[in-house]
Amino acid sequence: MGNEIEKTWEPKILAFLCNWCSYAGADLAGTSRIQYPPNIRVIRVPCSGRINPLFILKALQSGIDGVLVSGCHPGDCHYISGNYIGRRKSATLKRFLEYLGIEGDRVQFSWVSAAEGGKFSQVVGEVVQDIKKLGSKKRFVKKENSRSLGVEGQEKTF
Amino acid sequence: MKNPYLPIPMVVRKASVETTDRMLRTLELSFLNEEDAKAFRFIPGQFCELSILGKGEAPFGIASSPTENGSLKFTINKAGVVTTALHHLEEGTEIGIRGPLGNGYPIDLFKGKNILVIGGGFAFTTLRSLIVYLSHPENRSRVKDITVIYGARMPGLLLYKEELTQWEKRSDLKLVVTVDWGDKDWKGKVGLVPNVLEEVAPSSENTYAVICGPPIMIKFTFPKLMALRFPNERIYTSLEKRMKCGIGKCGRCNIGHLYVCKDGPVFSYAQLEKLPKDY
Amino acid sequence: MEERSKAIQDRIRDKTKELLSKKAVDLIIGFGEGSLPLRTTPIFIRSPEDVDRLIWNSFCENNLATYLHKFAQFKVGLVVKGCDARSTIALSLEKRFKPDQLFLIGVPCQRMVDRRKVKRAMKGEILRAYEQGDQIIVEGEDFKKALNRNDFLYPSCQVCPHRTPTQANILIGDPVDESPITETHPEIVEFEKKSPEERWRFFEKEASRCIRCYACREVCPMCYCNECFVDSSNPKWIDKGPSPSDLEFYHIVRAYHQTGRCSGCGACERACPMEIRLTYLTQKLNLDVRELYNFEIGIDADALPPLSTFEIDDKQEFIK
Amino acid sequence: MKLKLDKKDFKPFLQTLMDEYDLFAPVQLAEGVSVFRKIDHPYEVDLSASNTQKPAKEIFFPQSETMFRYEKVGNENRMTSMEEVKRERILLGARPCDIEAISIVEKVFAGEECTDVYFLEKRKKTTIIGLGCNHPLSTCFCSSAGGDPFLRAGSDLFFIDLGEAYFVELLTEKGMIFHKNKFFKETNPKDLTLVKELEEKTFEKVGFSIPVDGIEKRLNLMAESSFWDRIHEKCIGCRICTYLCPTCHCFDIVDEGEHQRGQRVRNWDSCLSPLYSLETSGHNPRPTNRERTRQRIMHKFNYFPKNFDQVACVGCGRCILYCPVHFDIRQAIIWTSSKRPKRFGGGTI
Repeated sequence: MGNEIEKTWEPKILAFLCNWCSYAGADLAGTSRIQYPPNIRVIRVPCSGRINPLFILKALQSGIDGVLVSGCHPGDCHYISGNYIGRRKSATLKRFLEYLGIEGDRVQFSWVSAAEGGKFSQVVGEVVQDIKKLGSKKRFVKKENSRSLGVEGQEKTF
Repeated sequence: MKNPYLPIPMVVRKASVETTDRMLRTLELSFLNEEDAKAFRFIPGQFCELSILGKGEAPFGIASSPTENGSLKFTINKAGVVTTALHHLEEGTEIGIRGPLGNGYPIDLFKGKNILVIGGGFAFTTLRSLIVYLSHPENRSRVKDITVIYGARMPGLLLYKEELTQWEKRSDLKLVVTVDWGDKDWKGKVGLVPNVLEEVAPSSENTYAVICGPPIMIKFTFPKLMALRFPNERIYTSLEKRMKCGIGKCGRCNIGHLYVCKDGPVFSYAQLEKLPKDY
Repeated sequence: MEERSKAIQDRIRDKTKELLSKKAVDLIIGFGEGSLPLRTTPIFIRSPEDVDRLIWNSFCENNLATYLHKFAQFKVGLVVKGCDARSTIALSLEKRFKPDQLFLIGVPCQRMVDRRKVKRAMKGEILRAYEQGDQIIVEGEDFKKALNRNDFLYPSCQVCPHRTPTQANILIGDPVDESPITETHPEIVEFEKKSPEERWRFFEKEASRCIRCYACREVCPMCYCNECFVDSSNPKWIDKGPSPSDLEFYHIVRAYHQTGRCSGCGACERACPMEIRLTYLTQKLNLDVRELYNFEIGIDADALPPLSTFEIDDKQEFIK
Repeated sequence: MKLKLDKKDFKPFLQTLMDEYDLFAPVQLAEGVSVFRKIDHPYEVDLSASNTQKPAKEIFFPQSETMFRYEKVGNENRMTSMEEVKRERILLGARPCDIEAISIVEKVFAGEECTDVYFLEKRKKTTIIGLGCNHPLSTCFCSSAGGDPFLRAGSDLFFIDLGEAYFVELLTEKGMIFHKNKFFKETNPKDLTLVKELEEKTFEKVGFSIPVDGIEKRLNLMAESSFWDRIHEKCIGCRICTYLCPTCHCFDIVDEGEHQRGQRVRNWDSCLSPLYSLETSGHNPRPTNRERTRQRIMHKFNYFPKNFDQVACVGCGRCILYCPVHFDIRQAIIWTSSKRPKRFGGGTI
């Protein structure tokens, strides 16, 4: 039974793609008919530096199994340095999640340029593989009507 | 025990935009259940909590008069989460309502008196209720002269324009409408409410004043009323405060030992004088 | 130890008297006598006659830099320990006050005593406590005991690397030896050895006690957002009930928002009425930015906080 | 009716309660951090804390409580109210101050026209077993606030710890139900003497040092006093004192969930939070800490007595113990009574 669920389970992955490079890269993958796993849901953002770690955490809390943030290669940022700033946020957040005990690999980062349709598909493939290895996310997920732990046993009693 | 926190169902019969900036919308609601309609008895000046499930609740003064049977009107300014949701409601949608809440205007005190109504901007809602109520044939004889001074920033921001035109035609009601800035089509008065009040100079003798508007208008109108020798006990206003429960439990509308939701929202200046200025 | 404290206390009072008499500042924020043993309380001195209310001892646990937000309109004299001084630098980097608005009375810190640890060590209620040399004498209804103060230090004080204020208009007392009691953060080292599962269990258990009083946020000098993400209604990031996941969300974001900004004063943990462990999170973030970006807050008054800047060759081996 | 319960029988006794009732009692969440919780096993109960961190009001007025669930079916909203308490409850080990506070909160929630069904349903279905306070803390000032460490009022049964046994009083009809409990034994005159001695000794310890009497009148004259300009200074605006206060009862109502399905919830709220009174327009009637601190103190000692003839403070001392900046409400009370409050201008509180 458990195995069957494991087999049929597909991770849900949220991808924040920068408007100028990675989103165009994903577009190119599409127009070039390069296949990649259908597990990702894309949100287009102006720049990978725009990503507030709060977005990533909110996604993880809402039951997303993994988050991918993708931006321009170093030096190629449309806003000159957004991706460098994003890089520091990503590095610290990833380490922090690992430290807390939420697998750091749930949050992944990549540089994908507008010309790299192939790389985009490859990155998505890798991310999906990584997340599949980790299995569905159980820690930190908000369950519907889960209003208990803070006041242990509240739901059943109060 | 009746649960006072459970909203009763109503349905949006009509939704109309009031002002040119489209920030004010009037919802006309009717009860889904006959018994709820029967049980709902209110007086002008009372308010209700309108509730959109998933967004929350917010208090609104009832803009319709008890004499307008069958439906309730609320005019809503788009400001926060709940009001935005209320602005997006379509006709025919079900919403929840709790009320009537609060004390309402002291209608009984008004018997045999002249009534001066001063309103500014979108605070005119419960005043409309009051005017419609008092000018209804059944009640008109209960009070003597009714004078209404109503101002808005611009002609486009006046509420209930059709009714204003009708009231203007009435002989038993004196209506003065004013705007801060006129436009090319505006034929009426231009001027701030306090100044217009000074100009109209209604007698304070045997008169109750009811004033509702933005704080800045109240601040400047109040001295003019004093100059006209209105005593504090005969000036009434309706306060606005952040509210949640509406029944004097949750605590946030507390001013001194009173609760705006339960002991108000209508207070006389004589009452307010004794309270801390937490409003 | 208490002779040193006494000398510091006298000099704080003298300096305060001088500053207030000269009208160099509008008020001095310092520590005053608490009404309970093992406690002091922030006080606000405006007149030279009142300076005798200022005290200094091993229980000056608050980070007074928090009050800079409240007194943004005034010229403030602030009694600061090493950590508080670093918070003021962090705040000045974020342009929270004008440079000439602040007069720092720096005190090299002797490391503060954890009142809860002391309380836990005693069976009955402590009614009186004072310092004697390196000992804390605690007295109750039917006991009197001498405790070695170094056994009862706050966790954040044990690992404090900069007890002497790095920046102060005047330093009161001689600089202290800067070597931390323990070189690395022992708690973090231990914690990192645990499995992810265990680490998460620990965090989950701690966060579950949260009552959302937000004291950890309010005492923190660096938590000054006009609207905290927990309070925002549009977008609504978080529900306000005690769902375990929401409590965890709050604590993760609160801690992470301190990355490269936290002075490690430990005020958050001291404030928590439910005794939730919090510094093991912020200290880890501090270690991370030190390791990754060679940055420590409050040392260099011109260095930008690490998340507001970058180097071209920052580590990026984790990026695909 | 006066009885006795040997401590060795305490856990089996709890089991007999749990067979019939849902039992709520203090438990330790971490060393030195205790709160009231529903008990699943008798060994969880820990009565050692003089004062639990969170007060017993939580049993009747939880920090977060679902008022009703809703679901949208077609165009219709279906709402299920959640007030019903299915099984009778026992609250064990609440101190007299907490129990008095419950009656204070009840005054608000009972009301004349609108009753708070959520609170009252829980109150109605709960039997309260009070526990005498043998070791009041130095921060306790219950006697000054009109209570005492062994106040029976509000309890249905009352326990007093006599070392080897609990002295038990059955005080109300609800309490008398238990007179046949197999673990209760007869008392002897020696126990009565012990109890009397203990009470006298403890009364003396708590004393009447805090001038709560007459504070309502004193504050009448202080609404705009410079007192408030100083007293608030150290307050950082966290909510500890209000959340941990057994009489504070403010709450916020919010919706959780989606348009289609979710719940309306009420959460504790605090007058010390700027958001509490902030209006959508941006106007805040209590814009600074000064007004908010004044509201907290005035509400407890002036507004509340005006409405209910009783101060909304029971002297439990929690706000003093847990305040991160050591704001001492006792000093505030003392200051209202001194003619020229010492160090008033500097603001020491």
